[in-house]
Amino acid sequence: MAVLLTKHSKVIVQGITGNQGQFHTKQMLAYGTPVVGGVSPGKSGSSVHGLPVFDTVEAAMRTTNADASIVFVPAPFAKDAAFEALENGIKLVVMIPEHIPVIDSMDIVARAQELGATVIGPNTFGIISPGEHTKMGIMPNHIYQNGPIGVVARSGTLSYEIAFSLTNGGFGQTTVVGMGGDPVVGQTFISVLHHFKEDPDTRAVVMVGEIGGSAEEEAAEYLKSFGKPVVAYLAGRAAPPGKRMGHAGAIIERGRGTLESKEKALNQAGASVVTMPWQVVDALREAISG
Amino acid sequence: MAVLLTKHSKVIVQGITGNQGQFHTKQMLAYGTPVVGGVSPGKSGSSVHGLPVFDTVEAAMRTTNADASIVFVPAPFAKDAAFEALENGIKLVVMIPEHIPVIDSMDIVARAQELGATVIGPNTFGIISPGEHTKMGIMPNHIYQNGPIGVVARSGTLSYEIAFSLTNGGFGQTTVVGMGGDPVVGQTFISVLHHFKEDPDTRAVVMVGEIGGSAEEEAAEYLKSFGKPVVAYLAGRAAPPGKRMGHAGAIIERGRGTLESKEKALNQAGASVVTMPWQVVDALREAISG
Amino acid sequence: MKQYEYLAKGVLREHGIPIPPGRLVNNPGEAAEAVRDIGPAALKAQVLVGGRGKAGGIRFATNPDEARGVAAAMIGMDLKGYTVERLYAEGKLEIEREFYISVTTDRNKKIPLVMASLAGGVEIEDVDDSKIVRQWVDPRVGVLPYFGRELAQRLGLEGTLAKELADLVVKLYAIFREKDAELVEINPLAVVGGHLIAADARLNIDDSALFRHKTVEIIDEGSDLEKKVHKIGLAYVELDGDIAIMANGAGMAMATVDAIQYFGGRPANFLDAGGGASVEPTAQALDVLVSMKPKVIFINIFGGITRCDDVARAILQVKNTTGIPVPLVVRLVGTNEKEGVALLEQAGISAYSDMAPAAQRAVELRGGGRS
Amino acid sequence: MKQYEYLAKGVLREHGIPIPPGRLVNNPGEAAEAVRDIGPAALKAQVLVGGRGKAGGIRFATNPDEARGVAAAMIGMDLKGYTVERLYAEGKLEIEREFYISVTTDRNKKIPLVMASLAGGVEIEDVDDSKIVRQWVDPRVGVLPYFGRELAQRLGLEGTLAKELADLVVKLYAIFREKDAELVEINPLAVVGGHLIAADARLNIDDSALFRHKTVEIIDEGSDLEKKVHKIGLAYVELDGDIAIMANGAGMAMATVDAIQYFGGRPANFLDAGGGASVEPTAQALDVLVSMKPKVIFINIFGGITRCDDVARAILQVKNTTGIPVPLVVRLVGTNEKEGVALLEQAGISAYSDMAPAAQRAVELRGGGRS
Repeated sequence: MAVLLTKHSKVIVQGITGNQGQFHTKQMLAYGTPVVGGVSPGKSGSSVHGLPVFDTVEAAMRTTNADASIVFVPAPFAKDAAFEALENGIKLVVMIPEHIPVIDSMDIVARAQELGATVIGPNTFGIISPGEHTKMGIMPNHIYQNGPIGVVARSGTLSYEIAFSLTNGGFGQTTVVGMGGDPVVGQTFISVLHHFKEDPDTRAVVMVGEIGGSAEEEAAEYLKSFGKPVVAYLAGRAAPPGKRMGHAGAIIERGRGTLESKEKALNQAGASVVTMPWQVVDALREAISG
Repeated sequence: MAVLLTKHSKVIVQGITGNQGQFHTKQMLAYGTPVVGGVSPGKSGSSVHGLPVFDTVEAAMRTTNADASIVFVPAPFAKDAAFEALENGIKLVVMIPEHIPVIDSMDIVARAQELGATVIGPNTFGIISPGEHTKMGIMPNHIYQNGPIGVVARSGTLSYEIAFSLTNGGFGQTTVVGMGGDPVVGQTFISVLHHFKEDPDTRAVVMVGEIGGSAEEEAAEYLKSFGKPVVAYLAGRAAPPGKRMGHAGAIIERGRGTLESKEKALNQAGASVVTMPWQVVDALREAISG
Repeated sequence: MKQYEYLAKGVLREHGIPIPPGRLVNNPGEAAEAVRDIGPAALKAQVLVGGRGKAGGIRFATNPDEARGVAAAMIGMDLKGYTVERLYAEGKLEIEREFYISVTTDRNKKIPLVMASLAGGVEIEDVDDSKIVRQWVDPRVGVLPYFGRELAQRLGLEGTLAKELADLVVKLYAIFREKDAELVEINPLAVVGGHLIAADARLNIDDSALFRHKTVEIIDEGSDLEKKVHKIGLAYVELDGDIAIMANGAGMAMATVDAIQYFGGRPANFLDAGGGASVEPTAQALDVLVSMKPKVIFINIFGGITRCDDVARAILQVKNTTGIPVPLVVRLVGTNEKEGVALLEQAGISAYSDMAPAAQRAVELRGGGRS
Repeated sequence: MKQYEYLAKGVLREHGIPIPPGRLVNNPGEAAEAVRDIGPAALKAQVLVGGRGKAGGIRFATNPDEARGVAAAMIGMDLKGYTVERLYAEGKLEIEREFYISVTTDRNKKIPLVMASLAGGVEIEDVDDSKIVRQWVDPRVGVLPYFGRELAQRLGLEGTLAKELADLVVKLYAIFREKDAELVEINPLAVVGGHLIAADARLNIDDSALFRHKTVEIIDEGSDLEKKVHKIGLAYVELDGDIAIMANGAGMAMATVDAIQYFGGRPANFLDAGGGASVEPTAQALDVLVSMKPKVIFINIFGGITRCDDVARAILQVKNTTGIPVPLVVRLVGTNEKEGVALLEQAGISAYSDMAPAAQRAVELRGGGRS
């Protein structure tokens, strides 16, 4: 099984005719994702990789009964696209673009909560459920494998690194969820952990965090009643305060968001905290057997 | 029994230190209304008719556990007052002021729906439940009497006229609800009728409507499954198109909102429609016996 | 409150909605100058009445001299009872198609409503309902471009026009919110050279919201008499009968007008003396009724907040100063009824306690009767 | 992006928040003129660093001559690594009390946060938590005056100050929304003559929202090297070590920096070459690394969207043009790994497939080691 995304989803791609949209639609189809169509204003009637293109989400849903959408439109148009999906009843929206204004993200997330919809991202690599052969995102297809580990990460490439080492270490994944590197994103560690807690197939979880904010500290509180082994790896140990480490969210500001307090909180909550990404597999092996 | 407002309500008065606020607080107390306090920014510590005055609704609620509020502040500040009540958890808000911008009313009503709160008005005389000795509004105290008739009206003085003739004709009232004379108000005939339908003590209903909008036509549709006798009287028979008859909502615009279509719809729905206010009592007597 | 076309156009321009080149002209000289700058133009009377075109309120001029002549003929002319004081000179358009779009408030749904049609250029009431697309706005969400794309799709628009419409409806809704509009309408929304342009526009501002729009010029559209009563702060509508009416509360005033008509009389006016009127404005309003020289005056009061003795005092004040030279019928019940009735009786005025016989009596005194 | 104080103050003024009289001055003459008009004034260096006052960036002048002298001394001075180019001359205030207020985004709650304190005038981090009042904003509701009254009540303010604070917070939130602010802060929010006035202000605009604020001047606060890489469109942070680093993706770049430190090396920089970087920008970024004259260059790539052969091509391009005169360690796995590794091997560069030994090797080549 998997969390949030299964092979029963019906996925549309907003911005399907753009370079990114086309490329990743192809990758998603290759992986097995049930993509049913795409949206690109002014391009209705055309097709991308055999999928019908619509002018609006409304039209796409009428024809395809889609219930999930992945958004590839440029950041200035992302709020419009997200609301178009949400207002038309889409229940899972994956927001790939980076550089979406934080105020737009707040509006999107608040509205999604109101409508009982799930937003993943923005500035995320997406979500992938290897056992379901289904992904909504931009992650490479070949590094994942079906198995009992849930992964939740803030960062994309770093999560690839870890997912690949898990796969090579014999630990397949139920679902890998990218929260996104922005200050305001739809998911929290807690909301994703909660799904993993409920999922009987997920035996343990790997958290991939980083400096900035206090999402890890908040998650630590939740972990006390989580009941499954957790390995945590956090990036940004060597980062100086006041500097953004690529992600808009990865910044130690006014003394907040340091790795020290995060690791301390996670340790106290019983998570196995490792220092370097290549230590995750051994720690996981120990946590599960222990 | 009564609908929406009972003696168990705990009422605060927003704008209690103003002329209107003071006068009607006295009247409400005289009627028996459980008024527990008032709000008037900058006036905390003072008292009005023995009731404590607070700077904020928050403070008032902390001390009094109020769950209902009647708003007397001037129209430009009404949105602020309504949101203060709603955001602090007040579940029944009666908005007396007229001349509140329609856009403000839309925002208030939309937010109340979201929060599951009831807004009565704006531009209303309020609501009164004679059997409960409780009122939130500006209606005269002496014209009402406990009994089996529900009254729902758009207009104030006209509803007094009719309530008084009901009382004199031997028909007391469960609750009299003023919807308000503005284009956008919190209640519809339907929402109030629904409460009367559920109330076992309400045996029949008098609707007092007027030209403008199509609230009466919509109500007619609902009446088909209402199951209790209804007498309807509507004002504005002689009104020329394009002219506001006092209420911002009472206007025949672009051929819509005429009395003709309203009366026709209500007649077809089985209501007993009378032409003049003094005919209501006889029609009601007939409707109940028939 | 309706806004003149030139003001409505100005608001559209500020929000980036394309409008034809145009300017306000106050005299024939300015009209000539405008046509010299703009080229062939329509000269449009700036009056707040519908059907302006058919009534001769829109004329064309191809050169400055012609403009001077046309403007001279138009300025000062009477248009459906309004004197034309200013014109709006606007570049003539080669219109290919005429659409319609507006934002208003849906009273039943209590949210804003966008209406659009490809059959524009005529009053929207004259457009077949099947040709009108309605789309409602969630005020908590507002109008984002996708809303406009969905609208364009429902209308069957494609390509550039669909894109421009989607853009335009976002701006139109922004105007609706920012200006507290009751109505913002573009009709016709013209297609010129394959692009959308607002050929005519209406903007009505919510009277209750004028406190937020201090720079908006207050225009009372009423007759002189109506303006006079509005200045007292009361609601007043002139009707064409001869029985003058005063009542307290809008509903009561409407019912009173209805009652006079019911008994065969012809009401001269609607006057809401207010839900809690005091002596002075009531007396002022009564003065206005007297000045109308009606055949009868009917005062119908159900005292709630309004005190009957205050109303009686107002009547006596007018009686003792201006005088009331026509038959007066008074119905007076409710708060302080006894005091009020006593005051009137001292002055030889007897008051009714029921509305029906009072209204009937007023009609009888007129010398009419149910026909 | 941080805004200069004079710009932040301008935004406050536009929104009706009281600020002291002030103006921007570019030279001693203008400073003299400003003090002539305003009276005794503070001359404040317009630089984007904190603790400006303590570093000598705020000085006072009571008359024009003094102002000329002070300005001459300040303009061109170095303030924590920044050259002072402009001053803001601002009327001196007789401050009675100093408060603090700001609006930011609460990342965890995902909604705006208003923080206020009666203990202002110092950095908010230095204020005891018990003296800070926090109130969150529902973005669907916004900030209405009652929000400010509740805030004032929590702070224990009464009377005029409570009223002014309630009014101010509405405006401050409007700025936060309209300007896409990350932070809008008034500190100190001064009490002068019993009224609130914004004595100093900070406004940081969300970089991602700059497309909505076309008139905002883009200021890159970075070092020259940082600015150079930012212009290529990549994220770059200068660190103080000697092992230059390039990785793809922010998380990987952070982890790479961490790994170098883990093995006892000192990273010279953070460089995210992007999630799907193509040959040209990768080569440009590598050029910058070479220009830093580090002891070692470490390239750490996990190819997802990034293609390993593209990275290899970029390396070879730089090697064959600028040249890479220092030891180079490459770790290359993922998409098109074989092609990339083959290309590098042809040029005599061997690539690692695991991150740990690669990082360790880079540190070894530096000649350091875990200490």
